[in-house]
Amino acid sequence: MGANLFVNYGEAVAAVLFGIGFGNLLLQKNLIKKIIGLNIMDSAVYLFLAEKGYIIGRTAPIVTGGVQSVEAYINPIPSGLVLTGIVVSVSVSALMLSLTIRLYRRYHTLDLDQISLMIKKEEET
Amino acid sequence: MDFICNFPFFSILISLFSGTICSVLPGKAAKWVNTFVIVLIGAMSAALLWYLLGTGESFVYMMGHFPAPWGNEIRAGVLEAATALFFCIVMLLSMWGGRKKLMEEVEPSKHNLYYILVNLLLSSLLALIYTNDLFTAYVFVEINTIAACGLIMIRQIGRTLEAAVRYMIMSLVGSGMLLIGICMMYDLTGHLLMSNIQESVTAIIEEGTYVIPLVMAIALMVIGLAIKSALFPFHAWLPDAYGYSTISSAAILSSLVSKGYIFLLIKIIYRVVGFRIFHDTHIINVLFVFGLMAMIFGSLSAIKENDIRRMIAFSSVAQIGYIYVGIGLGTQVGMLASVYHIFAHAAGKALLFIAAIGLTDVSGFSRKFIDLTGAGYRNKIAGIGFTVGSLSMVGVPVFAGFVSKLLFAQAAVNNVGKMLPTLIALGISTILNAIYFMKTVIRIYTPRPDAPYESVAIGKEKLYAVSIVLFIALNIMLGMSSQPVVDAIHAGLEMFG
Amino acid sequence: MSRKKTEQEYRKTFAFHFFRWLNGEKDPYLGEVEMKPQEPYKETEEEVKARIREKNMISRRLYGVAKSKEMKGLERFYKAASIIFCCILIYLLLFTVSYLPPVGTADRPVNNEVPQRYIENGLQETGAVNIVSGMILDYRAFDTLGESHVLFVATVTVLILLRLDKKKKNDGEISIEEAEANDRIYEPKNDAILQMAAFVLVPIIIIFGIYVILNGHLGPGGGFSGGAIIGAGLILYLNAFGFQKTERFFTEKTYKWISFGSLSFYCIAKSYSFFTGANHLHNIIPKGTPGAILSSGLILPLNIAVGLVVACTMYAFYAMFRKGGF
Amino acid sequence: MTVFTYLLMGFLILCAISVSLSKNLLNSILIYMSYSLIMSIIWVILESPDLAITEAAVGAGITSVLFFVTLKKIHAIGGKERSDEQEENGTGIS
Repeated sequence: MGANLFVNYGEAVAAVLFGIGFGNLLLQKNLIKKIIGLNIMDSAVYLFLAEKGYIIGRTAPIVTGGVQSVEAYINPIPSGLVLTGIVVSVSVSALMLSLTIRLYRRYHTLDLDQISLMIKKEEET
Repeated sequence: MDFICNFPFFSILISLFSGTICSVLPGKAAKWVNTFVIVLIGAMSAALLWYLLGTGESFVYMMGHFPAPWGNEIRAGVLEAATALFFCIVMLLSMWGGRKKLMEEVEPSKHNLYYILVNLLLSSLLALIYTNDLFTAYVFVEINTIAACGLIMIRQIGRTLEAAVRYMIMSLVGSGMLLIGICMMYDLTGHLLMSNIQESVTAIIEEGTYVIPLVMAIALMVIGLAIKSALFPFHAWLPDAYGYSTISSAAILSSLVSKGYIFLLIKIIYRVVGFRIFHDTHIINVLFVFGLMAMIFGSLSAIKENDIRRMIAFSSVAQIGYIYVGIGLGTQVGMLASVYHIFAHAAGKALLFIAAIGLTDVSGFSRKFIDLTGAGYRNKIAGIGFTVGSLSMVGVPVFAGFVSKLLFAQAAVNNVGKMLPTLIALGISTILNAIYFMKTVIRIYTPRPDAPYESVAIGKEKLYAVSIVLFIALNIMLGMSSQPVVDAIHAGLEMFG
Repeated sequence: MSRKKTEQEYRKTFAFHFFRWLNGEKDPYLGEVEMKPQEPYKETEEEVKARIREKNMISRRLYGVAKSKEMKGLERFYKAASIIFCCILIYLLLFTVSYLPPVGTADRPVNNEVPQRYIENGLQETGAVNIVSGMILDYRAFDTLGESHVLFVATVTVLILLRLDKKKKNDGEISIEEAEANDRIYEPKNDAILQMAAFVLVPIIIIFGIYVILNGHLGPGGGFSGGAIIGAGLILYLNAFGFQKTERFFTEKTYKWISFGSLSFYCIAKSYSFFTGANHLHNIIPKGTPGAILSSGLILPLNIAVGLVVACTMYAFYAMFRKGGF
Repeated sequence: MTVFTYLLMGFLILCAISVSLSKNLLNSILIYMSYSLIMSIIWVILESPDLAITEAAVGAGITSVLFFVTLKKIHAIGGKERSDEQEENGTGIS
């Protein structure tokens, strides 16, 4: 382990959250929980990204009082990237949820393995 | 700057905009818009390719008023233009070949939505090809993923819905890893533009301060893209998605979508990390091993399969394995073989899918091999198309697959350490390929005395026949006159470095 | 001299009504708000039987396979393997994080000349006081163009999945599929508390959303967040007053044309700016005085366009999920 | 301020774990909502007000609403599912 683990605690938390979301995605049987895990994973990445821009003692990048020096504001790039990312994540979760609704309407269950078993049975008969 | 330098930008924007336009048009008009846009972009890419071969230099194009490290950029070289042209051709032919099936399998009121998806998919592919910025690549990867999911589930039966869910879960894991890799890369280098990142990466390697996170960042990006392009252990969604979606979707997905990610991966290897540095990390060996496994296990699964379309889908797994083996060899020749195989596989696999649907249609819509007996006589053009595609996949001379296998063998010989496993796997995989494809070809040309199904005349489905003939021509052209293509790829890879 | 009111007169005063309402003696909405008792959703005996039979059959079909020993062993192996894999992933990421440059300091590679120019010249070059807005809509506008199309393509896929296309039916009869999709048929309508709350809140929410959109280049906010707020307001309105009211001003056609108009405006405006930028032509769009509401060139119109698209899209998502149509 | 940040980060992990362990879908979505809210406070601490507004409007607002509608669609809110089980056990119509 390197020296910066405790200085970078925000990023460490993001890494742990990423792992938890990933585990949810693999382990949960319920589709809704899988989607929540996906969302957790995404927001962990955004937290990871946003930590990059933060600089202690500087303020948000909105020009106030005509001050335009680098010393006054944090790095605006990560904020912009995360903004883009949030849009992506909300569209993806809407799509996943609508897929869930369609699957439930047809098979009345949320377990993906059960659904595939049912499909196989359906085709045999 | 010549006016022709605007063409990459025009092609991305036109396809994006046509997606928006299709949302207010009825299905028929959307169909014409789609065809027109693909042809237009293909023509522009061809002109650009001709121009670039003339000048022999790549160029960057500023997206906005701000120069390199501040604004977005796209970049065009010979390889980019050639890939764009090729993708346009394959997409157009796939759309033509699957049009009749599309009319049957998709609700009429949702046709224009299908064309929106295809247009946006094309624009995202073009953006992935031309981009010079990692974050832009991420955004368009997402568009590509969602549009591909739409293509899978446009035919709404249980199998495709399930496959769409599995596909989304897999790809989103991949995108998450890609994004976190991009974040780390940004953190270490402070740039998002590929050329600037490469300078910083070289500096980091020389200084030796951040080598561990750098390797991790590269690994995350590569694994993310490998997951998205269905490398061997991550292919669970693939057979159902390719096997049950409507046929144009299957052709486009297998030949273009996964290839878009691989193209981005190659671009990252050359333009972001640098070939030398990438070669020195051990990620390359991981890719190599998984590629070998994919070659063999994909073919084995295909042999076991009793369903023609799922068999072709499993064959895709094996072929993607070939491409990764080429990358994993870590030589310039291996990379060349991989890029050539992207083309060869795209042409061959799309042809196989399109031909397979013609065969199943004259066999009572059954995909089981037993019912396909004699299908080659009932739908002649589809039978010929399937045979050509199979021969190309097996690697018979004259067809595209032969050249790529030759290039792979050449590349393997150049690399002493990895020569033996590559050649062995290549041999085994070719034999397995031959077994399952030739089995099918023999089956469709075995006469059937009782003749329970009616045959179809070629003149009845003109568009379908045209698309198959053009696909066959494309395959033979790639195989016969491979030298110009190889030269162009070589020049393009030189421009990357 | 004070006069005592008779009870008759007192009954007409406001105070009487007020206290009566306060004590809850009379429902003030009685006879004034249209109240339709909800029709209870009744299943006939056959339907219930069919449903139970189907359910049992499904479970029987499943557990014949799922409970075999092999499957259980495989499942357990899968679980253990994925837990181990997650732990390894977390460990690797933490290991990497521990070597990354320290957070919060100014001398990391991220703080190079790129943010420097954004901060020092951003106000003059883009005209936006909010540097993040200026960055995403001017310096790195191509990403944002892609982002709005991500939302668009997601809407298209949701439409494919959930839109119910009206089939011609003779006698207004509801098919099973439609009933499944449109669950509002079996729900209480005209809930007075909800309607009152919505009556107060919806205008405030929408005005706040408009403020956030219009203020995008001057302060925190912008098209996406403002649009999402407006969308939330519309969803609240829909929930309180039902689809019949919203259909008066928002149908599928409205959605189609608004999103088409905004996205094509976005595309064309940005194409113009990309084209002029790349060919080193002069951009004729004025920047205005920084800090004024009408400033910063294309950023304000683009924010409005994005806001419209996002508001409509959010509403469309909700309507699709709820009813399978607008 | 640092202690506050530590606390919020701790909550974040707590929420993520309890989402995974909670049996009830409604509960896990409520917990996810609070996760989003905490996240938006963290954005404020990280000096990114744009993100805070967006996360509050989208993560805690729209996404949760979509989750709730989905739960309604799959009959996981209310007693419908339970009554089915009763019927199966023979208390209902047989």
